[in-house]
Amino acid sequence: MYRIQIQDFEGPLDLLLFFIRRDEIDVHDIPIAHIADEFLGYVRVMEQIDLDGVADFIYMAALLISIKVRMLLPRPEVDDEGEPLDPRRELVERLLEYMRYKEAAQGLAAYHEQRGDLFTRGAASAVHPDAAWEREPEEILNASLFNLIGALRRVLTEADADEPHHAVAAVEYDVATQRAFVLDRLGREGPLTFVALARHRHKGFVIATFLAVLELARQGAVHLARTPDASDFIVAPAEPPASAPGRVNGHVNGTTAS
Amino acid sequence: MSTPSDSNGAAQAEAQQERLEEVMRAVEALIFAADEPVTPAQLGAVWADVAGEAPLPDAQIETAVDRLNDRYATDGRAFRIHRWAGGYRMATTEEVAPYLKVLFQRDRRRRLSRSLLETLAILAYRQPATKPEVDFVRGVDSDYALRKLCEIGLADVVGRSEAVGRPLLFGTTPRVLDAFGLDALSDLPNLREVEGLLNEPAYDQERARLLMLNGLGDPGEGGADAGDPADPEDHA
Amino acid sequence: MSTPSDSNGAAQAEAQQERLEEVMRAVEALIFAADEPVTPAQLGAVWADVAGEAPLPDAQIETAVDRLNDRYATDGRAFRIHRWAGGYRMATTEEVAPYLKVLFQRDRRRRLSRSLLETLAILAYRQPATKPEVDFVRGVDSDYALRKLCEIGLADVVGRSEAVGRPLLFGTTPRVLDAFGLDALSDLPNLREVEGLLNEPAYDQERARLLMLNGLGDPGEGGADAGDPADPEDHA
Repeated sequence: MYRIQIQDFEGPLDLLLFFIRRDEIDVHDIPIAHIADEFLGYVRVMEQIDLDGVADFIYMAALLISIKVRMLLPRPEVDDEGEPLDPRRELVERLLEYMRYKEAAQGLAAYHEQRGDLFTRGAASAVHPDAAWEREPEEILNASLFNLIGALRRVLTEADADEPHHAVAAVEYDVATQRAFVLDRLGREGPLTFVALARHRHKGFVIATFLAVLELARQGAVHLARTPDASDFIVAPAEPPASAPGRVNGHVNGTTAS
Repeated sequence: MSTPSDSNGAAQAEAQQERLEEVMRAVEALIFAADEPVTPAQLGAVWADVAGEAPLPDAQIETAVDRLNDRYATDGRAFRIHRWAGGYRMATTEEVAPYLKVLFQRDRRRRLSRSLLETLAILAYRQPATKPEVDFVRGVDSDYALRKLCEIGLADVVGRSEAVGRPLLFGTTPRVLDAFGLDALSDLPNLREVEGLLNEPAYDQERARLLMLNGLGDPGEGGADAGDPADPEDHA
Repeated sequence: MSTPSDSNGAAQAEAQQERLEEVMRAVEALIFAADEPVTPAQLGAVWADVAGEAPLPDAQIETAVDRLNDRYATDGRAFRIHRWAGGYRMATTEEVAPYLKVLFQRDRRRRLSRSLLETLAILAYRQPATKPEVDFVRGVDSDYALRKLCEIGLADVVGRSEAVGRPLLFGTTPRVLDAFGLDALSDLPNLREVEGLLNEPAYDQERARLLMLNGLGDPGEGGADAGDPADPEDHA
């Protein structure tokens, strides 16, 4: 199966850095309008599924918008000495500072990894307090959270187009029911893409299904993998039935996971 | 026949060698039995107490440890003595890690999440630091991360800032050194200068890697977006 | 010139020797790192898992352990592998026992038991406090803990309460600040901060309030509290 391991985003600064690197943007000349729009797109999806930490992203979105507005001012702002002020400057400094610590964190991770291979006496007793140490959910997810959000966004956008808002019926969907639904379909059909699972469904259905998939992935009941074109992700049962060896049922534009 | 002075010198050398052997035995036993790094001061004081001599100087302890490690290497021992957290600690070599991981089922042990590592990095380089400072650098609320770090003993409250509201100051604990295999925090590389980071080949590599993931942002039109980062509005 | 069968035999013997060395390394590492006796079955199973072979027979493990002990003796190592409780365990030799006794005696006082820490925490936040008050907050008799804290020099009698029977008042000594690396008692986290740091369901708010009657609840006024000798009953 095509799998790729990419890191989650730690917060709004991390997401901004991602955009900057992906688009080969000069940090000192960030196209704020463009970045702000893309950033907002993510925040809207995050709000809908009520992800933890969304407040930090909303704050950053507001900051981006205010910078965007300030850059549109007919007369540029000036500092005490009359020099023109770049409204982006403070944000850029924060981004650069964050980059330094992000790198330092990677360095620490390397030390930790190395040290983890060296066992001291009585190391066995450390097995129990281990519960206090973090279990990384990312280890289970082979796709990043933003990967998933990207897919969710796509389905939701489609759902919106299909279903005008005034027609939204008050049907409640809950995660437990959707868990059963996901497991049932995977059991019968084998690996499926998320879009195939949730296409043309009610928004509430899509979100509940998405959360159910996240939960199942965290528990190790399903594996997630990116599709090659990154526009969707594949949900596979942890132990795929022999009848569906690695075949993905769904509309993946002809791509098969192998 | 050896002259008296010859045999005298030989006897002296022998006595010295014997003493070094005894120091090595004591140092080895103490480091072996302790469940945390043992400082040179502790080792020297214990020696003084038992031998009824002055405390061993650090240099002699270092010599003994070096000799022990040489012997371990020659004799194929599965452990070495490391200098961690300002003291000495015995640990198995990397080569035998696979066996230990199986016995202790700790392949996935002690992974620290990125949020914990980031927070710890900020504390390690800037300590003492308040929660608002950490929050600002990370751009996210670090309440959980700080709490977790304190809980697992890698961070601690170290005082109060003089700033408005007198927020608590956090710092790293000596346990960090042991957990990361460092003798002192000053062994950490300096924070890199920003220009260095931007010109880093690894940065370009990551950029290339990220480019492959292009389109992630907006599946519908991502490709086009990414290729055209310039936006006329921004330059208005 | 060696005949083919000769060199064959030599190669075989060499391979066997190499295998034994690897078994020794694995066995040594596992026994070293475990904190309880490791059974031959465990050792054999780990080997099987890593080497992808059948589990090691007990006899081979015994051979490996015997060889290791022989080498330890020849090389002057300060420990041996013993067969205890149906498993193998590493322990220091009798010759080095005097060093270890001294180390552990010196070391013992450095760790505070849970009951001492609890009592110390109550004193730190609520001082001066009488023994009945400490007993009440902890829910157990704190006679031993208070005495011990005074003995170690972390607590001291600071006066007598005006209450019936004029019980002794206990407080912490400056050594506490030293031991916890704080500048002043007001640097201790206050109620709200403790709540934030702990954030666990087991956290008993009522108990916490009892503890912090002195008004440490507000960081803004924290400075005045710690040194405030006022009777806690005033605020009750």
